[in-house]
Amino acid sequence: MTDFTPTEMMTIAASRELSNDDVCFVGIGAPSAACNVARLTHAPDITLIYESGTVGTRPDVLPLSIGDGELCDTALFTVSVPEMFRYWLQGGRITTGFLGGAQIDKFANLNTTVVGSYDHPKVRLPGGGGAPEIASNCGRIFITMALSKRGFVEKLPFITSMGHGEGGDHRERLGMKTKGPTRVITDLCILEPDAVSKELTVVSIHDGVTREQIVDNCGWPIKFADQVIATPVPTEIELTTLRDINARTKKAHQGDREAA
Amino acid sequence: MTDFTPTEMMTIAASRELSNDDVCFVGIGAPSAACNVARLTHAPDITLIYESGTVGTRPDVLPLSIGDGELCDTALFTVSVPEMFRYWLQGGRITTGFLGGAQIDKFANLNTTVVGSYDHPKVRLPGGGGAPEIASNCGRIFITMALSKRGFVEKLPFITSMGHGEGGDHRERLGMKTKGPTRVITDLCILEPDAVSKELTVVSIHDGVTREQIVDNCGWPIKFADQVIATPVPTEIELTTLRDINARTKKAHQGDREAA
Amino acid sequence: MAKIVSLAEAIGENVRDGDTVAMEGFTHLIPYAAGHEVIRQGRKDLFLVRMTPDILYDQLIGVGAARGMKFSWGGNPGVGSLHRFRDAVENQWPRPLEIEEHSHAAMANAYEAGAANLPFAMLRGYIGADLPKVNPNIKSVTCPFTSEVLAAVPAIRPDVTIIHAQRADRKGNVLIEGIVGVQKEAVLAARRSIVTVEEIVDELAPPSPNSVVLPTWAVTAISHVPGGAFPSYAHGYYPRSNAFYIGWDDIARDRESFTAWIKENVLDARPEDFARHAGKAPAKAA
Amino acid sequence: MAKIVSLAEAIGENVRDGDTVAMEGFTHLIPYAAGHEVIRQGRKDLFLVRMTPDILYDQLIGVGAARGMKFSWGGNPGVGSLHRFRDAVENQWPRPLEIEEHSHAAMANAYEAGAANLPFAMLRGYIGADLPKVNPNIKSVTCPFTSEVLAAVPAIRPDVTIIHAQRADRKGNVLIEGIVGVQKEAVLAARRSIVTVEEIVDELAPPSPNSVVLPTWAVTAISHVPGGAFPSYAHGYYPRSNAFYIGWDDIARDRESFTAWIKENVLDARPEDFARHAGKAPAKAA
Repeated sequence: MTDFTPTEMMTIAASRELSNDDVCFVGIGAPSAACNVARLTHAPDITLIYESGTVGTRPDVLPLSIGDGELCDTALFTVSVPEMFRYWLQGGRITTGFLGGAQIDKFANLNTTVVGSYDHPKVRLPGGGGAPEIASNCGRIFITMALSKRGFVEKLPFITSMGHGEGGDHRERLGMKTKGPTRVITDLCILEPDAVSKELTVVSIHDGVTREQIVDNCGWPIKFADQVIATPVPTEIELTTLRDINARTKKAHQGDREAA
Repeated sequence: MTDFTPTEMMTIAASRELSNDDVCFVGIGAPSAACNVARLTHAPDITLIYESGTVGTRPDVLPLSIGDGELCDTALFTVSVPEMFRYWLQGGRITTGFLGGAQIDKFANLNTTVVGSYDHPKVRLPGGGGAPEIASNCGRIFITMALSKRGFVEKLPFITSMGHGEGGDHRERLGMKTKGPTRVITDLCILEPDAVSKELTVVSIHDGVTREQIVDNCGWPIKFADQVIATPVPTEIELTTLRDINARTKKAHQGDREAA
Repeated sequence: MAKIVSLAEAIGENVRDGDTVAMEGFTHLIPYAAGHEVIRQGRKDLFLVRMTPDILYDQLIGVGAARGMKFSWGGNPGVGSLHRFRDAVENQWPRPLEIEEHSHAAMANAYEAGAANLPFAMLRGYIGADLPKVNPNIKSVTCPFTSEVLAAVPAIRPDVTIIHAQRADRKGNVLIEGIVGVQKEAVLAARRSIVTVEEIVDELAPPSPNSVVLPTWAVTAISHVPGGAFPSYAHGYYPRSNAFYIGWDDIARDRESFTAWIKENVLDARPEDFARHAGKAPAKAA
Repeated sequence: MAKIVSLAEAIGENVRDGDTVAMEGFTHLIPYAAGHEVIRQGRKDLFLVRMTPDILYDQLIGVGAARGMKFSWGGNPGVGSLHRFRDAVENQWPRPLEIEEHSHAAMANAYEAGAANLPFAMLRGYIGADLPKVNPNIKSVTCPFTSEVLAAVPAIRPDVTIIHAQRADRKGNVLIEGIVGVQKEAVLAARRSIVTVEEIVDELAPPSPNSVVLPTWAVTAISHVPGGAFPSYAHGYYPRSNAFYIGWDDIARDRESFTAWIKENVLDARPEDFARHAGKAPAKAA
């Protein structure tokens, strides 16, 4: 298939990384779409967990919020939020966590807190939510974000959740035993941290995208791996599955806008 | 009624202390009988909690263990044991806790751990179970124990749970805000801590019991309050209720002694 | 024992100016009707606590009822910003808002510690994150056995917690089902608590012995407010109005449209108005 | 994913000489059949962990399988002493038993901390009690906000936890109902886990969305052993044999009668023998 949008490519590329053995801590938006496309295509037994407490959920429609009724209705079971963060996330039982953010730096640290100073912000963003502990307690982290100069910046005003910190063995030095961000999936390409420096490096370029486009859309001088591959284009089944669930979702989230 | 045993008197005297507003942490044996007699007579809305996690239970038959099926079957709800000890006991939600023990001293400290030295005990008792934290976290403590020289001793070999410690304001000095043991109900009399010294003092004597009997059955020189009353004898309804539940219990706990 | 009273009475007796108030509900069972009653009664200087201040706290902040807020994620889920919250933080309108910001894990543990009557909670958290630099209520504690250093935050102990639940029996025992969030902890951590419910029934009839129940002696007041969680939802009763959440973005973006909305839908409305949302499109029962 | 295997295989693969083993069940759902299989397979030098070591641990101690035990209440509930436990502590028969003794609250919190991957648990506990004088694993921690001193105990992290549950589905998801004790925490705190179940079903069908479930990926092995909790019980399946608990007092009081009982009922028996206790007098279903 060649008729697909960059966001569709991003979502499908993320879904391909997941397997039946994964226990995923899913976020809203692209991660939720990616995880459910994986579940509906090559990973039917994947375990999806939303931080609202729903474990092993199989939504027919993507949730708008992290706690839509659909998630509980289709879950194997639902626990309290303290239990979710204590036994399941901190307990080390999550293999893969998804994160995104307003801004990311070259070591995959994320900012979703403020633009400007914390005390007098130019833009007050929603904040970290589960991110600080998702980043440290999941086995590995996938990040999905559209590549842009505004989002991929040289220096973050605020580190909401740590990726590879200052690079190198920074995570190990802080006592973390998890891998941290292992992949950043964008709408133009896929990045992976360099084995030693941990700087994000382009390893795969999506169909129809040029190196110049990537360089122009990144806020730091982005590096390319020695071997860069072409991201396989979405298959028909991947694209159909994604579009179907998006269509069902759009339909479900519309309705009369009645106010209380 | 005059035809009753000392143990029946003890159980009924304990039951009278309880009201509809009490939330009781119940132990097995005499406390369980006392709490259920209260529930079946003057305190139908009393809340009974067993440390196995059953809340608001209304057993028809007294449990042999702290976690008999009867307790869960008749409970309003049942929580995990960590939740029971964290939210409900430590949370300060229990008004009255019941304790007993192999030995007690004059400040209502209890021993259920060892006779002899801890490392080379003459008799190894079952241990504290919930007692150390029941003693500190319940609003008040009732103790039921038969009066005897072996049980009421001058000095405990081991303090399993603290009552009034060394007496006086010892509890306050350790930061405790709960009352500790406010009554010790025996088969011969009822004791209360002196308002200042906290030494256990006889305040009520059961029908047909003499002061000499009490003195002879206590391991320390026991004191009597200035005003000592006669414990009212069991009423017919109290005694019938207790005997009925004991009869149902005995019948239920017998059965074929089949081994696995 | 919980008193079963009108919502006006429950809020009037239990929510006071200056109180630390937690209205909880993790997306599900958010006590909108009760929050609106707090606005109608004109409460002031509240210190609001909530993991996910969404539209309800946007409304309370927008009318100026709050002096501060403790939270871990302040957005309109799946939609974007809370414009009233941003206006308060960025422009101090209608008044400055003191914020104490945490992660979800820290907030959840802090409620849990409150319910357990502990002075603080510990977690493996905040590693490499900047929040501890700006929040003095994030400290550390050292394991006396392994010397590992863990994050520590104070227990949350609200003056009053307000939640919505599916049903209560006539004695005042409460059943909560589905996404139960931190509601049980928030109630047990608080000095006083108010629960609005979809139904009051003769028999609570929890489906499992291990269902999430709050006994009557752990709750202060209960009010029967069918539909009281709208535009959030009540598992087994009615679904979330995602359309309302999407629509809020436009209403709240502008101070005038927000103020007009509050007048029409809160100040000039009554708790009974929520009833039209109750059970009209039953969610799948589990 | 949990493997569904025979009990002999589950124990053979997951319980090793010298392991720290927790067999949990607070009166309810005690994994007797699994414990007997551990005895039959001749495991040695186990460090046993259990809040309420009752008859099952009396048996393991009496046959000499244990080098030590961590516990909080070691009696025959409602009956009296555990004679084999006492014989080991008082007379070192059949071998000395190292003990680490706690309160229930400390043990429950220590399992909880293990499940939460914390190195220790804290509690308002042990105030004025003598156990901290004889147990070096009871220390303290100071609140960084209030300076209150709390008791601290190490998290429990067993090599293997063994529990009994009502049922599993064919994927290996497990449902536990009724008095759920510390079983969920004990499984989540352990490196490996074994669950014996009354039934294996096509659909787990928990009665509530908030039922206590262990997902297949949190369990190592599952064995179908109907009646496997006897003389303890399985809520919804069969009642506790209080008569057996009362009768055990005579059996265990004497070394010879105990040894004869073990030979006949454990060494010469099989897991399938437990099936005769399954479901013959169904407990009231909730």
